[in-house]
Amino acid sequence: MSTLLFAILSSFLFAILLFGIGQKVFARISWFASILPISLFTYFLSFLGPTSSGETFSYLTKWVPSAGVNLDFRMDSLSTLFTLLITGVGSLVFLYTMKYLKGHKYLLRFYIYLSIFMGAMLGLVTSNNLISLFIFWELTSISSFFLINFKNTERASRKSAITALSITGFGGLALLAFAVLAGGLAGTYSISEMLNSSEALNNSSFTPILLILLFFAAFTKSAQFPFHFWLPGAMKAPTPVSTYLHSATMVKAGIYLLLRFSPHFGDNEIFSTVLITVGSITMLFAGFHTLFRTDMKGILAYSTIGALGIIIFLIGIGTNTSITAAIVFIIVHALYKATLFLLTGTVDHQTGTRDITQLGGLKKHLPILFVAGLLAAVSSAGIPPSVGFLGKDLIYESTLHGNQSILLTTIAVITNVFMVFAGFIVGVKPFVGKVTEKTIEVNKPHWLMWFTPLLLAITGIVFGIFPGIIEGLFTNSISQQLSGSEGMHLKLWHGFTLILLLSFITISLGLLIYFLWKPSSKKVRFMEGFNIASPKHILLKFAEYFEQFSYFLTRVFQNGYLRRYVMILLVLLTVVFGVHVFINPRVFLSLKEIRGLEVSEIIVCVVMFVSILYTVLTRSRLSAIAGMGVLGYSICFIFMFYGAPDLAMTQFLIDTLTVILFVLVLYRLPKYLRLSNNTNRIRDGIIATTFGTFLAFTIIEIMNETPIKKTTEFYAKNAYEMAKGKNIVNVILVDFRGFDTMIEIIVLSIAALGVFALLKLYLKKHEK
Amino acid sequence: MKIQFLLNILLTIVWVFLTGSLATVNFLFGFILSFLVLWIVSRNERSRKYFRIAPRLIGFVLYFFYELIKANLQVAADVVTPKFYMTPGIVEFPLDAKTNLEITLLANVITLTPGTLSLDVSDDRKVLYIHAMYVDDKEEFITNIKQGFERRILSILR
Amino acid sequence: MKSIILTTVSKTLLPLLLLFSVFVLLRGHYLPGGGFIAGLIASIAFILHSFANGLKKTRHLLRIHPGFLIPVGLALAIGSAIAPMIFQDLPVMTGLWYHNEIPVIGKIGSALFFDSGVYLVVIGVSLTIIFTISEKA
Amino acid sequence: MNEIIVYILISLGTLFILLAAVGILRMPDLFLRISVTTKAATLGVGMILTGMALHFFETSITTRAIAIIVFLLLTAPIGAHLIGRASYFVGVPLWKKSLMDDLKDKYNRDNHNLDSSESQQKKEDSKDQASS
Amino acid sequence: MSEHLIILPIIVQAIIAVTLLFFWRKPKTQRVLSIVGSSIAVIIASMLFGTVWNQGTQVLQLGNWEAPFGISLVGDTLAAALVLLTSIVALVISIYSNTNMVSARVKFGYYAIFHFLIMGLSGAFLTGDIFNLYVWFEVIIISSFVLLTIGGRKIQIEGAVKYFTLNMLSSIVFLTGIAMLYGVTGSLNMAELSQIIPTIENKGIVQTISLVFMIGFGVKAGLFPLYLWLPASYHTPPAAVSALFGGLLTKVGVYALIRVFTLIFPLQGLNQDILMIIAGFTVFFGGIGALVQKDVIRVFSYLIICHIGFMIGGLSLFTEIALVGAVFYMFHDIIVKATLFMIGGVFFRMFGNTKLYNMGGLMNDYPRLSLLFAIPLFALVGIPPLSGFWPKLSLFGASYQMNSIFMLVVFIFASLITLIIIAKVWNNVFAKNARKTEKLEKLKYYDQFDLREKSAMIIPILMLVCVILYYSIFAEHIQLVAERIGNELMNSDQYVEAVFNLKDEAK
Amino acid sequence: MEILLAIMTGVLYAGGIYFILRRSLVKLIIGIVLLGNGVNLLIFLMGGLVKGKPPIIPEESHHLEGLYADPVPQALILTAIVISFGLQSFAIVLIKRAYKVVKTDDIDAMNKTDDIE
Amino acid sequence: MTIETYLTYIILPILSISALLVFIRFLIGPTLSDRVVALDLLITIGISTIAIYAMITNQPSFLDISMIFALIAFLGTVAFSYYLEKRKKNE
Ligand code: NA
Ligand code: NA
Repeated sequence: MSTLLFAILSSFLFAILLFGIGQKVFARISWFASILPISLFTYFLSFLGPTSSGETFSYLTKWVPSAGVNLDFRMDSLSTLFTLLITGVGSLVFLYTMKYLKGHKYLLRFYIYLSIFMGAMLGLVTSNNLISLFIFWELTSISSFFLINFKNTERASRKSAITALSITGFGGLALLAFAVLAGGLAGTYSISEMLNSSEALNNSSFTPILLILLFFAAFTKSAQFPFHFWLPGAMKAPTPVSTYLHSATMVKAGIYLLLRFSPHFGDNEIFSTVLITVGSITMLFAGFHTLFRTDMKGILAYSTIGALGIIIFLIGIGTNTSITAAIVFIIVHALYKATLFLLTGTVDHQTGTRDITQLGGLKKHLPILFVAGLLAAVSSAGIPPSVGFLGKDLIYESTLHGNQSILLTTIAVITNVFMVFAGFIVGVKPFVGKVTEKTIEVNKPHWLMWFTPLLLAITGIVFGIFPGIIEGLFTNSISQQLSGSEGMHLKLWHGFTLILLLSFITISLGLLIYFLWKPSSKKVRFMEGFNIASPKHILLKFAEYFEQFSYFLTRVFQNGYLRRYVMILLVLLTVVFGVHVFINPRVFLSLKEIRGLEVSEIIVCVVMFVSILYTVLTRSRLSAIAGMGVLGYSICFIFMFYGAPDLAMTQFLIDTLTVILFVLVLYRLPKYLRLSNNTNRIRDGIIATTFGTFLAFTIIEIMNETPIKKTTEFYAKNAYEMAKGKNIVNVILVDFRGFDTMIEIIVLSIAALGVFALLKLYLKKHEK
Repeated sequence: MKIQFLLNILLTIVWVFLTGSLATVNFLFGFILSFLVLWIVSRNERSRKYFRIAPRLIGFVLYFFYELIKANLQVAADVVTPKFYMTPGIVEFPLDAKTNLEITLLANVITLTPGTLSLDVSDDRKVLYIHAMYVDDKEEFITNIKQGFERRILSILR
Repeated sequence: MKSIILTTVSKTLLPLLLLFSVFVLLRGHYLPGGGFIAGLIASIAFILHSFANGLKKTRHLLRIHPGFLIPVGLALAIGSAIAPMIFQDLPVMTGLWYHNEIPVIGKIGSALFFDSGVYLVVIGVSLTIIFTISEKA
Repeated sequence: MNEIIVYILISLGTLFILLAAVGILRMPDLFLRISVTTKAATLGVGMILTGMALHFFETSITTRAIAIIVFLLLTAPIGAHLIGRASYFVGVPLWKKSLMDDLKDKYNRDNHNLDSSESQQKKEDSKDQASS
Repeated sequence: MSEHLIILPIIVQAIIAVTLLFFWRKPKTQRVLSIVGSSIAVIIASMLFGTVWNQGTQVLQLGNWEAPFGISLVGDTLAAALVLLTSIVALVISIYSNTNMVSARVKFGYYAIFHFLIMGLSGAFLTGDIFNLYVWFEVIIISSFVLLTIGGRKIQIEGAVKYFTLNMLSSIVFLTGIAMLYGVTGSLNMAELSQIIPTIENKGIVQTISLVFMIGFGVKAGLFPLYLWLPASYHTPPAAVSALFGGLLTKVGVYALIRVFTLIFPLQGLNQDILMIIAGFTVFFGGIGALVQKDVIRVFSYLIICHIGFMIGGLSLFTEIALVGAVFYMFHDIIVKATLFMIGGVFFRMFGNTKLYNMGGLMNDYPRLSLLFAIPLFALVGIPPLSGFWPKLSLFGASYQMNSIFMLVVFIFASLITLIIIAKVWNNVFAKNARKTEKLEKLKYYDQFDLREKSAMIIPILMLVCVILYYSIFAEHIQLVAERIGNELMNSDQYVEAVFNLKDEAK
Repeated sequence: MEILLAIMTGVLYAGGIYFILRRSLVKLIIGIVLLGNGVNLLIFLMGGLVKGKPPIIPEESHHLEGLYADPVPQALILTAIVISFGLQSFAIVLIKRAYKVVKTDDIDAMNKTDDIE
Repeated sequence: MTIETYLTYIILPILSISALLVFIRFLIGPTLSDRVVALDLLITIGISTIAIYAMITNQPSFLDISMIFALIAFLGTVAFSYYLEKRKKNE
């Protein structure tokens, strides 16, 4: 089964190959690109037979086994359905693009993105490892970022791309969190094995979080309310992209995920309630919005959102019927929506506009395309004998046989009315009616540009007429797989039932709206008046405010004033020592012994103290340096009193050198500036004093500890015999801890080099 | 002269080794002993300079200490008594000393004695400016130094 | 600074201080002192000389750029640190000692070479820093 | 005998140092302070060190004591001279009761030259010649 | 022989640096020597890593004094791996410096100090002595300080003042901590400390000292609210230096935190909570800071902070798997950040500045380079399967393991904001058309470079991108290393045994 | 005396901190010098105070016995002093260069690096 | 009274008080030169203190500190003088 791995990875390899070919060569052989999806389609067709009879194929390669991540692919009926949709629609899109973007400067780049995207989608729908599923999921987000961003020099494209990426990216992270949590709960990342642990998944304290994460992932990807708005924005992409992304693939990833996990969570109350609710809101919301768009793509986008809502809603209902309905509807939607998108592309390509108010009478110039449009509209409206009719039937079937059937059915009917409208307004409206300015003269498109939509549209009708194909190949086996029993039997004619009535009402109402309601830019503007309350607006505003807040907060901290930065550090330290002093009464308790004080010591301390004070208070820099000198010398004496002659010497020498250094540098500077005001001085004084006090207490406390100094004793005993020296400090410096000294002289050397460079190196302009 | 001195030192070391005692006194004793020996054995006029100067050097040192203590006491009296009796000022001291060594030695000796401080030498090296605590009589002050330190220093160094 | 007095004395002090610094270096293993202190004393000797006679003369006296002492000193210190590794397969910094004592200095060992390296580096560093600052003043 | 000398030397030395300390505090101007202190202290330290050398009575200590005294004798006057000179030139005032200031107007702030009376005379002469 | 191997990474760098000092005024020789030396260092570091991997923790007692009397060098897997990464980054930057570092800077000791800095980093990773660690830190500070100011432009000086002050303070805090630790335990050897600390009766003082260390290292690691020096200075030096800083410097702070808070003060209770909250804030402030920056290099600087939060978050969760994630993330971040700052240098040569609004058009003008640059950018985001993704698995897993929704949210926030920021950078630098700005007269632009100069800029990036790809595709290797490290860190007995047992084995 | 010195250490730290919080670069560096001294004193105290007994093995002896000052902190301080000397001298020189290129020693005027432009 | 007690209880306090007096001069200045002179004298007193201390503790090795003091102390004075001169020149 390694061919499976190869098939999935081939898209990526193909992308690399394309990159290697280069733009110039590729422009001449752009047909070459279509080989990939077509052959993949053929390959995945071969799974159709076995999987429809319930067989599954697995292929596992260890990748990062210690993290539980494997390239674990599994072909079952659900996967087969999606792979065929991806590669099937993919093939047509690849072919279509060849002409649609003919002569485009970055055609090659487009095909590379498409290939990667296709590969990612294939990986996503075939992964049996949750992590590798996530990996492909993210790759679809990224490659769609590039696809939406294809017209990268246009500001709107970039904005849409970043919006889409942000939202799907967020969903992706939710998916990752979901994956890790689910993996943790189930003890495996294998989706099929996880089925055995659905108990653990459903009854853990993590379950709500787990579901929320899953929802975030699915809803963002599948453009559910309130995350839907990235999808209309993504219409900035060239038409084939929209087709591919929206009709067949990426948005269906969320659906796929939910379908995949419906066996795991199918019985969960939260799962179904949330899906039904969100699906309903999305359906209604999106359906309603199709009325207020004039851009064909905009209408299609909202109708797509609505359709996705329907599918989610169906999954939420979770009955055998509804699952069947969902699967059928996925197919239905893929077929007609792809047709309509491609059609829109062709219309746009030939007339230069997609504005529905400026289009009309195109059937004269584009008769075959009109046929395709009509068929798609029929399917979208659910008029028999299209496959759409089957889908709509099943939807009502699902809503009627369950809880709250009236409410759900009403919602379904209303939504479907809008679907009817949307299908006709895009598929039919441009071709009928009066010829407009834009449609007086229209060139014939390349045959591929009408053939591909037509092919899809016809397929829709064929499936409608022979529902057994869908049933036999997909719904039965998928139902079996997801809900454990065979799906509904599909047929066009059920007799005169309530469902037929509902269908009739739906179609009539839809057509009524189509004939009565004329989309216009005025209406669009009217609707835009409500944008303030739209999730998009709210979220973008939120992003804007968040950025402003970020700016503000960043500036508050990063304000450029070094003193503040230092103060933060100091306050933290003061708190640490302060808390210690107040919590540990030990500090005040024991003082083992108070040794006799000698006058000389007291005076050294007094001198030290006063010289610090003097250094602090003096206004002249030089006096401060002199004060530091005195301070240094008094420390010298402390070192001497307590048996550290080496230290005293070094301290003295260094002190003298430092004074010299300061003096050499300072005589160039103005004498003294008093920069801070008194308030600051007092505040800083308080901080400094507080810190000093707490520190002193802590030090006294530590001085009461009596550690065992193994090392010191060793040195005292062995310095002469083992290291041949009597001045133990020096022996430590050159032997016991000589390594420190070696590094220390390196530090000195670096400092000297630095001083040298700092003062001598003046770069010329071009060297900066 | 230098050779004589080195010889003196060498002999001292030999003496110390011979006696085997590293005590300071022994060094001193060895030095004086070898000095005397050298003085006796020297017949050459040029080399005898060493023996002429050496006592002067000692004399100078003694004089210096005498001055040092005297001046210190004088200053001490002024410091500890409540009223100041001093009459300070900066005096221009015409130099007879010419070489760097001469001037430096003179200036340092003057600085080291209390109450006087060599401030600077003029660029033409003709004058040493001295800050002094007691200059009631400028001429006398100058003469004192000329007769005291400067003469002695020059007699040793020339 | 233009002072005959300082100039003259500095000429005496320079050799005196240098001698003293070597003394402090050699006895460091037994009594207070050692390479670092010695190096500081030596560099102070030159600094004093430069104060009195001007940087030019001190540079002339030194002949080499003091910065050159840094790599030399480092090489000496690092060399004596890794000598045990190279020659005797002992860890770096292991003390190697020559058996017989030498008068004045005492026992000769890698520690002494190490300390001498420190000495040279400290001279090089202090002088480089001070000279650079004075030059650009 | 030795012991008594040690006591005397050290006590005297300490007294001289105390004297210097009182002096530096009491004297009315900088130059007088320098005048008083540098030497008193040097003398004091010298005495204490001699006393110490006698106390230990060891070669190594004696040599060190001598070295310290020599170092002090070499360096102390230099410091005094340098700071006194620099202070005069930056305009540290003399005590108001000072009798004379022969150094006045002989220091050229621009070229750092210090004239003697003679050379100044010469300069003035040449100026006169030039003007006449 | 194998015991000497631990010190060779240090010694080799020292020897290179000193040798370079002898070729003071010969920039060309220095450049060649530096590259050759760095290559040798990579070989040695690989050997060290191999030895540690095969034979376990290596210990060298300097001066042949048995622990704790001398200074011990301890090469456990973490240290060895970091030394290896450091040497790789050093080699790459050494090549990169060929074009990036003008000869004037080279003549003033750039390469020597560069190698001293690398030595300092290696030393800090390898030492087993807390005071010695301080000394290494000082090497790092002073050499980075010199590298930061070399050239002495106004902005460099301003940045250096902040860099210097905070880092100097952190050293003082660190040293204060060491002093107090010595006052309580009488020891400096980290292995010995880890044994003495539990026996100290006065738990309060131990707690306080540990917080002092946390603050001291927190500055170096760039933790909230102590990171402020970092964005103020990292953008000021030439790109090669920024790359070195961005890739390695803050990681030493992280390393120190990891080492100290696994070995000496194993995280628990209050410290753990504090660190967790700090990690959260670090991520947040780094993220929002990066979001609002208008200069690519500053964006990267802030992202350093944001991602430090990742590692510290991992540490604060303090389980084996969390440490695995933290360590893997650190390995990833070292390489990626270094690459990004080098790319920043290329940007500068292409546009004459690195302001987001002045750049653009890279994707259309340099498609191949864009692809090359995209890899580290997206690796940074953690787009799977690129390197940044793998540690997240462990970190997410650890949050689950510790029931820490807080950390989970933090990690998600960090990832998301990074994603948005990088997408923004992509749009501004790569996607949009370049704004026409006046060309700087004196600057030599990328297009004016000859092939050699161009390759000196691009090949290093390519090399690191290969490393990133290696991390991504062969994540299993890194994961195994990280797991071994996680295990070693959580069971510090191994470390202690290695330090004290060496002598016995020899006998 | 221990208490007195502990307090002195506190005072040194406090003085250093006060200086670091000033606006002048020179004062900042004085502050760091003071803090350096404070740390050294702290390390010294942490070794325990022993009066007048330097850790030098007497001439005739081969070991150090009885009470003696702890040599380890002394060695640490020596290293620390030297290191801070290196850093401080570089910092002092930085004042000079800063004054030359930024034309002031007011740190508040050095905040261009943090601007978001 | 042994010499040690004499030194400890009589000499050392006097020296300390002297140091204190000098320090007062250091504080009140008024000019930088006054402070420098005071600093110089402080070190000189330090040298004697060390000598006395060496006698008290019987640790002649302390004398080495004195030696360095004696040699180096005036360098500070030299530096300050240098400063005063140069500074005047620059203004
Ligand atoms: Na030493
Ligand atoms: Na050794």
